[in-house]
Amino acid sequence: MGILKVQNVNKSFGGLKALHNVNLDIEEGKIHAIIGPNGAGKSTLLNCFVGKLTPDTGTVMFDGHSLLGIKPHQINQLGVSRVFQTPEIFSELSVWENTLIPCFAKRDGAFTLNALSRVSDNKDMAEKAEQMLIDVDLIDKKDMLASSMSRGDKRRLEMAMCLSQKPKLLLLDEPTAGMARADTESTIELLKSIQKKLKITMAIIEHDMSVVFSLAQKISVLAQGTVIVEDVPEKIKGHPKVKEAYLGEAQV
Amino acid sequence: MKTISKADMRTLFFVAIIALFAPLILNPFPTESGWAQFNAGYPDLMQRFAIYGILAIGFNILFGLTGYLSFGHAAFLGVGSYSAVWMFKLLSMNIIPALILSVIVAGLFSLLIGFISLRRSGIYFSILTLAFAQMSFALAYSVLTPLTNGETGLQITLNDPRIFAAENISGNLPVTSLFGMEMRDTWTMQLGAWDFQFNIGYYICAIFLLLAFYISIRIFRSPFGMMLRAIKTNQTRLNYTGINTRPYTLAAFVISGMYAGLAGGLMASMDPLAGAERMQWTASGEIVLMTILGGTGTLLGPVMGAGFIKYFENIFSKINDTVLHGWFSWMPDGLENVIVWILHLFTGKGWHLTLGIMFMMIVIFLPGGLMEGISRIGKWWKRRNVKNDNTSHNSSTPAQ
Amino acid sequence: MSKFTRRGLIKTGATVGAGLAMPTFITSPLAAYTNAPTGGSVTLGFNVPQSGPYADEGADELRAYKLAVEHLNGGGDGGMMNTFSSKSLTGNGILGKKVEYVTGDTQTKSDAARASAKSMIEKDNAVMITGGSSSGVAIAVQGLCQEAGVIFMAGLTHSNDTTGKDKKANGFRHFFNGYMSAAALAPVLEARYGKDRNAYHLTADYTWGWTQQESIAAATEAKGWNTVNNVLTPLATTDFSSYVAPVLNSGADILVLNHYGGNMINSLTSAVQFGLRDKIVNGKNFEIVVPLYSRLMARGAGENVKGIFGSTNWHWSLSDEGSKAFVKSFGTKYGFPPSQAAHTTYVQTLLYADACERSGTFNPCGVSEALEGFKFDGMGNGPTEYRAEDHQCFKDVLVVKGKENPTSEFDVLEVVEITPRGQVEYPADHPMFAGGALGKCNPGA
Amino acid sequence: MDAILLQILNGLDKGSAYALIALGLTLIFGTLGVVNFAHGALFMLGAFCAVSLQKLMSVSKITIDPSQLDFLGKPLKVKTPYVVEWFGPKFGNAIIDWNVPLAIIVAIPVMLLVGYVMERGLIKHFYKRPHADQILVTFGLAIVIQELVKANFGANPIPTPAPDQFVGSYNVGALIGLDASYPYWRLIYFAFSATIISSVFAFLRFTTFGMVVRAGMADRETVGLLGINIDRRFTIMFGIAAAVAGLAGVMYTPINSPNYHMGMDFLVLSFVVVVVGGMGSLPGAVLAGFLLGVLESFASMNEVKGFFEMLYLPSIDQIIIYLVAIIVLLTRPRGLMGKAGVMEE
Repeated sequence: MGILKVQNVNKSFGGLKALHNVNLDIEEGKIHAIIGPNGAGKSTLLNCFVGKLTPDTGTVMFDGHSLLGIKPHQINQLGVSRVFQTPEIFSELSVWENTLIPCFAKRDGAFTLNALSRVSDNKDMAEKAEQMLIDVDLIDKKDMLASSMSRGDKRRLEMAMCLSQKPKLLLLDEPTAGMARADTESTIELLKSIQKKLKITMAIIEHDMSVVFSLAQKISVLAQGTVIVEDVPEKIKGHPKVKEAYLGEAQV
Repeated sequence: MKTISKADMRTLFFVAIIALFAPLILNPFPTESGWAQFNAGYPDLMQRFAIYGILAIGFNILFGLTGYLSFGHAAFLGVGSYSAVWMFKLLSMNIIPALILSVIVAGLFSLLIGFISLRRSGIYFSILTLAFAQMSFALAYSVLTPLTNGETGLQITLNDPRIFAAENISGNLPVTSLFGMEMRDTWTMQLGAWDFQFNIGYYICAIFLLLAFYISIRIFRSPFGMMLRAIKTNQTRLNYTGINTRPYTLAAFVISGMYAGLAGGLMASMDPLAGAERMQWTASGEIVLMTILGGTGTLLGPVMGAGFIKYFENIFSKINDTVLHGWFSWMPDGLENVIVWILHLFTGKGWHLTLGIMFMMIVIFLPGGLMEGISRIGKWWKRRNVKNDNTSHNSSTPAQ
Repeated sequence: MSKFTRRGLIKTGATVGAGLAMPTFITSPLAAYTNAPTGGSVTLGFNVPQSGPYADEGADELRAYKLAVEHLNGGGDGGMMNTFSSKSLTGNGILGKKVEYVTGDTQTKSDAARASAKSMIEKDNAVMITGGSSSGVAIAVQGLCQEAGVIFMAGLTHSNDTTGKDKKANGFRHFFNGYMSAAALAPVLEARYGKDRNAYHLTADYTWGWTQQESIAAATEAKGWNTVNNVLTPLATTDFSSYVAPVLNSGADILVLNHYGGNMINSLTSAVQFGLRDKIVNGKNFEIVVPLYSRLMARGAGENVKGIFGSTNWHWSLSDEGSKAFVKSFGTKYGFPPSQAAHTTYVQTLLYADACERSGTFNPCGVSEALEGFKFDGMGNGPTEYRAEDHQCFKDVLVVKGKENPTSEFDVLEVVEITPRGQVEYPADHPMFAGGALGKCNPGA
Repeated sequence: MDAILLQILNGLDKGSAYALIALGLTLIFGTLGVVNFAHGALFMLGAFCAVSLQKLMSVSKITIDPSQLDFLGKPLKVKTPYVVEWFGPKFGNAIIDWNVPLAIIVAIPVMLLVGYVMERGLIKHFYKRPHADQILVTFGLAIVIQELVKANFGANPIPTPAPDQFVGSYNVGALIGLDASYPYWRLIYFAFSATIISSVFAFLRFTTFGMVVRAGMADRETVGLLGINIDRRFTIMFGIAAAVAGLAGVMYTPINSPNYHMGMDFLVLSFVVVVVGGMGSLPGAVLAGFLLGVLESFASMNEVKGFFEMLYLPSIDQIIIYLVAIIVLLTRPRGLMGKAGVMEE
């Protein structure tokens, strides 16, 4: 049974059809990659998942709830976390506070006027945050200002922040874009280990095929607004339609 | 259960000691000496230090933590003052009901304004708050005169009902009090050439300042405070972390509005008059300047910024040419006149010039405000001490 | 005033110890009233606008205060002390104590003015506060002085309320008010412009503007004029064009500008720019009236004031002995003639000093008693009386108009008529002044 | 109809001042990213260029005339301006009379220089600092400028009339069959503003310099990477913005006598104008300036005031600008023509 179900989604901007009858079914516990050349409609699709755009027709259901027209924090409350193309972290806070905030958000919900207790009195939160930092190997940097970290570390921190909420679905938007080779590989390893340990469902939007082949259990290929192929990585590799889509781009 | 950390407790204790001994600390010069001009230890100014301190602490909870720059905070101060004076007119001269009402009214008013203004962020938010405050000012000055007494400011009069007060037979205006303790009561302690004034009103203000400071520490260290700081640095991430930022900012806005209301109420309690100018944009701007000057987002900075501006306003504006001549009368006449002529540009009617220059100096050389100055001095002191330790070691080694 | 003296050190020897005085506003253990002077000097507090739009007026007030202090202490040529009908001032300070003073900035804000006055009372032990250039400030500081138990000698304040609904026992006003302006102006306007006139009022939208407008409308209507319209203008207005333009087609043939200071300059400039004065309406020349003139301010309107009627409390061109003596000593010291604000503050200081001398004390109640009902002359306004019921001075009022051919930059106004005191007097319970209570004098301690 | 036409003209006139100041503010903001609280002070400095020139031209030779007496009864010192001495009464007085138009020629280089010095000496160091610091330092500067002017010229307004030739009014209404006379100088002020505004737009649109600046406004880093010295151009832009504010000030002096705090009076209002127009949008600033000017004028009409009084909103003219600002900002999140992401954080 899929946890995120996208059915017959259409979206056009003016005359331009960005998404055309998109159907997706992301299964629980798997890493599902959505790839496609530039302009295939990946970002539009992602924005439909997170409530930024409302499709003209069709539904996006997550765990029995529609994701259409609701606000980011509500989507998160349903169990969806998101990793951005450039890491979105609280750069003026310490690494430690960065990890604490999602823990509190998970416990206290969208708004709690928790103004008189001390952050440091919440031992259970601290434990959780610490565990997360250990998991992503950032525990020795916990007192650093987040903005002073390397890009790779920022990515790990962001990942840790998302994971500490134990999401049912983790959306990753080109998680390795702009990274050096080594960082990319370590990120892939990180994702793999997380998958292994926590069994979290992940949806990865990616431009670069090579990133996802070793990672994803299932790949959907998006081209010109439609899903052209959906299969396991091995089968995608040599698929003529995929070749055509990507080569077409290369020729341009 | 321990509510604040040791370091914070030390800060609080430090502030408490300063507040307790302010009448002594602020009066370093003998009353009859020429330097007495720089003494700030008289009730009115000390009360102002405490009250504007409260105001700036409250403003800092909004601006320092969330980064939302309200340019209309003076409106809440004004509303607080008006409510307090009305309580003095209608109920009694006891300050407790007045303070309660001023906090409540300012809270409700800020809830309304905040609810609307927080739909926008950045400068759009600032201008919305500014617009509301300027509207309040304009109306308070003119149309709402029956409620605010317009230009003159709302005052107590002999004819007020004051239903809970005993009948006034003295023919004099009643004075504000706390269960019989009159706010204006002052014990003057003469100690040698010094006169120290211990004023009840000031100590009431100081107690509220400490309370306000304590609550602000708690808020800074709480998960709520952490969320507010997170809002300042990255709202997108916070939204995708499941936090609805609007109620957080609104709560911060209302809390700081209530602080402003308390400050307004206290101001009226110390001096039962509420003037419309309290709500003007210049007054709002002053609050912003106090906070930035002291150090935005720091605990103690805003209080220092408030003290700094009020000191200049009240002390420098009173240094006139005669005073200057008095100071430099030991110089040869020509030189004395030149010095006085130069200095008189900066004192008396020129006090604004000094203030403007100080603003520029501080922001140019101390980007983090006065607090940065203090921490730099602290670091320098530490380094110096370390060096001294080393040198003493060095000097003692040869002897061994 | 303050000097580096060794007094501080000497005093340390005679330590009073940590004696706690009586709980009072400010104390001296022996005193029966606030800030009773103990040493050989007495301190007065001069609280004038030194920043903001009225700073120049404040500066002129301050000059007059310094001159008054000089004269009281026996310096200079004595100025109006020589022409003053009461002869108790001898140039030996007040009650033998040397007069010292402190100054402060009201910023023309009631809050700041009170803060400044408070610091004078609490820190500098001032026994009297005086000054100010607006009614809001005067009323606010007057209230404070009443509470604190010191005398307030108002500076420039023209609102009826200062000695009307906001009158206080410790406060005294030498300046005239809206009612008196109206009473003095109306007959002159009637004589010049006729009975059958339609007046359009532009009024500053705050208390002073309202009381003046009310007074002028009532006085002119009694002379047969018709008030076509009264438009309230926001205080913050800088460009009055949109208020002046509708006057053109309103059928009015008189424009009354109930504005002061910058508002007055700007509204008058706009009115002249729009050619109102060149208009002929209802077969009559269109005229503009500015009920309250200030020479200092009128200068800012330049040529536009020429020929425009108004009233003023005093003018340096008066030829009575008092005025001449004052203009001479002020002019000699500073090089230009004094303004009406300077005159009022100078006179107020002398009147206060004189009252202290006559009552033999600085106690506000004594001073107040000496001032109440006090009749005097030789201070530039003819025979004058401080009425006991409301502490308002009654004296002649000057009707002036903008001078057509000024000979110097100070020669802006010319006196048209000196309206005698009897014509501007009103009963203390006049409805425009009703609603307040003087209360009792408060000596503080 | 006449009344409405008059109020539209009044509104355009007020709007001219707002638009000119707001235009400069937006230029500085858009190019340098600096919130300039000293912009009102620049407007005021412009006005005082005219005052200074007037003072300069009335520097007088003093002759003593014993036939006249001064207020102290001494022989009167008669002052004859040197300009009159040198050029004869007719031409000399004409020069003095034409002080304000002449001041424009003086004000342009002076204000460009002031802008240049201000940017190089102070503002430059604040590009990377938070907006709060920029506000504090420019506000401090505004106070300093203002106080120096006060120390020199006093606090009272100083009359600086327009040349005699421009006294009187012109029946604008006659052009469209109505009767509405409007003062010459105010018409000139409007025409002048319109010229300045269109010159600034033309300059930005049709010159290479302007193109680079516009590109820099959109994406400073990229333009910097192209090897163009964008900093120098921005300095020049700051000078231009200062000159625009200064010229607005010079031309404004005959309308209202200048005083030292006139800048502060306009400061807050011009920020409201900029924000209502939308941050970073030059046309927005101009549009909002004229819009608010016209609305303000309409609000002061008796009929309009009366109408709002029936709706329990007395004194609508006191609050109209702020009310409109609130309504605009609530219905259009980024003002009339604002760009996304500019000063929204």
